[in-house]
Amino acid sequence: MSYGILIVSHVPEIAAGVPKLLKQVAGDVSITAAGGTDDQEIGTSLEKITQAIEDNQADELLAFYDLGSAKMNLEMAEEMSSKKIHLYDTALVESSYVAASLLQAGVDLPAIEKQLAPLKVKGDN
Amino acid sequence: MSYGILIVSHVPEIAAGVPKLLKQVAGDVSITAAGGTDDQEIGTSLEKITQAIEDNQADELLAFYDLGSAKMNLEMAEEMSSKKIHLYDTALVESSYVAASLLQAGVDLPAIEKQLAPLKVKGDN
Amino acid sequence: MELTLEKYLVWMKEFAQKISDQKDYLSDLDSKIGDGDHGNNMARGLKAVSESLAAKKPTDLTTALKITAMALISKVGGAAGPLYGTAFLEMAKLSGQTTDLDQLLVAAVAGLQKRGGAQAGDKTMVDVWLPIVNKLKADQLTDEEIQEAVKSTKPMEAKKGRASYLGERSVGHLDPGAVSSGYLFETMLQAEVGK
Amino acid sequence: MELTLEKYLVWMKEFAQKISDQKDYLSDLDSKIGDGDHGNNMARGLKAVSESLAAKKPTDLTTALKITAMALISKVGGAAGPLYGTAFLEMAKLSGQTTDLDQLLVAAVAGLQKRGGAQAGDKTMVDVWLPIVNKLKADQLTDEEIQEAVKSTKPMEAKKGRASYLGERSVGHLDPGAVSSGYLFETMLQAEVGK
Ligand SMILES: Nc1ncnc2c1ncn2[C@@H]1O[C@H](COP(=O)(O)OP(=O)(O)O)[C@@H](O)[C@H]1O
Ligand SMILES: Nc1ncnc2c1ncn2[C@@H]1O[C@H](COP(=O)(O)OP(=O)(O)O)[C@@H](O)[C@H]1O
Ligand SMILES: [Mg+2]
Ligand SMILES: [Mg+2]
Ligand SMILES: [Mg+2]
Ligand SMILES: [Mg+2]
Repeated sequence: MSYGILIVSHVPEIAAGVPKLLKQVAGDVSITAAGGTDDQEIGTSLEKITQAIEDNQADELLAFYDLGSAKMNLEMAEEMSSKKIHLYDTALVESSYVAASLLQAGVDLPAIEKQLAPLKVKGDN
Repeated sequence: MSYGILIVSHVPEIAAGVPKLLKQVAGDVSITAAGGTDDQEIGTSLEKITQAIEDNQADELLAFYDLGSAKMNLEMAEEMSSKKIHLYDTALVESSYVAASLLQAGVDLPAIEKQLAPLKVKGDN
Repeated sequence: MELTLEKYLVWMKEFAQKISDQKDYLSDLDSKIGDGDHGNNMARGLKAVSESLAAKKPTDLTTALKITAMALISKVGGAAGPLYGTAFLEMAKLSGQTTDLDQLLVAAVAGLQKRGGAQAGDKTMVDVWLPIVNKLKADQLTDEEIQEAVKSTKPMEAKKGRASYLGERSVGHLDPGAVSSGYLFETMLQAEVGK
Repeated sequence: MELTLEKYLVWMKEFAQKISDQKDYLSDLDSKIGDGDHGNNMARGLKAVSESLAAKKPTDLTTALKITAMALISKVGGAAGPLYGTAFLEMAKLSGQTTDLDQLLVAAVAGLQKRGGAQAGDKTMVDVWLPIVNKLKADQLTDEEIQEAVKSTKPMEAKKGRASYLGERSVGHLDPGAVSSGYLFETMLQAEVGK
């Protein structure tokens, strides 16, 4: 079972930038991202998210998002995908960085989730 | 007293993208950002941070960063600047978004800080 | 009260027109307590719905509902996309078994709440959908009831969506998604969908 | 033990050389428990130090220390920049009053700890600086003591910096900033700075 990371942001630049931060510490982890609408405006795109899920080389993904509407689209994409997706309501940049570091170090999912738990900052709105 | 927002990231793209997300909900708030090293590599630059502080039209700044070394450079820049800088150990994207929304709505600093408090995710390492 | 394909297409045409007419107003509302794009989002979405329906010429209600859902999901770009999209998708799914408008809308609102997690009083479109579906079931839906439901969101404090970050500062403004949902049901009455 | 400008320049030259020689090794160490750039960061920083000292030809120690600090702060790009930079800046500040090496290094390590908040045992460069400054004060500093201090970081669990995200996985690796700090003090002995 291989784990990858999925980043979903409202902004194309954020989606492009976060993987760069993560890749530094997790060269062997597959990291894909979706940002902005189909027209590169601020928002999210189900199509882009679906594509980022498919493009990811792992079969089980840890997914991180910025704001609530990204989460809704992520959940729709999840329902349509055969890959298992673990969705976290944690700080986008900080928690995806922690997850990437730990995946690279070969830490297992329960231990990673334990370190992610205190980074929860949303999900109620 | 006017308040602005300062974003410091290790990645140029993140520093470019976060203000776009914030500008959507805070058109009247001055938001500036510094990302990457002087050579546009992953890291932070005291010079870029200092420039972003100066470029900000406000005289008091709420500052957000991604990882610890950005914080150290932010603190150096703060010591060298005449502007008052409030530095938060909160989730970069999510908390700067909340701060921007509230500044735009005219909420005062103590009330903003109350809403930022639960978004603290770092500062101990 | 059966929803026929013919009436449904009239409904969507009128809804798209209304959204297009009110685009700037919806975005203005959204700029007060959100990011100011709800009108643009909805207009983009409904344009896609109209174009997709015109291009694909569905011959049954289920297909028409599914086309609507897909266009909204893929083109709106904001929270309203997955929300309206899920509502229409749930109607599409159920429409194989029944075309009763009440039942379809009950399924729609359940999907909406599942997707967004909003309850009554959270200052979202759910505050229009829930009372309207109830009035419709009681055969008491009027334009006044719709206006009433839309206005009820004004004094509420937002608990979901971008407006929730404003806390008590969200009080005193209409919820933009509630307003666009009001248009959906107004045009439903105009199109005499359930008659 | 007075630090003279002349000896200081020799020291920095040897330190820059050592960092340049060990660049890949330092980055390799950093790739185990960090982002793999410590060697590149330090090499870039020390290159800037050498160039800046060569270009500005400082005629007093304070200026030389300040030039070093500024080059490190602006060119390293990682956590080591503000950390080493602050250390040299504190030395520069104090050097107007005293050029005693012990006292300068005591000020440096205080600055380092203020900047980064690390305590002894947190698996950072502080775990080299603290014991070495103590040994130096006791006039007992040797290459073996330096090696000892560097190696002491191996069994530690990181509490500061990127390595701290790895928790117990950081155990069993040398801290890259401790290793580069070891080079700083080795070359200090080689340059017979305090003699
Ligand atoms: N979790 C939710 N549940 C129900 N409705 C929601 C939720 N989040 C947002 N909404 C609705 O969506 C509307 C905003 O839509 P839109 O502006 O298109 O999305 P965004 O906020 O992503 O820009 C709100 O006015 C509200 O009615
Ligand atoms: N808070 C801190 N206090 C003291 N030293 C630290 C701290 N954070 C990091 N370091 C030191 O910095 C070194 C890493 O430097 P470098 O790789 O240049 O920075 P970065 O981690 O930003 O890439 C670590 O090995 C450690 O010795
Ligand atoms: Mg909006
Ligand atoms: Mg939006
Ligand atoms: Mg590093
Ligand atoms: Mg680095």
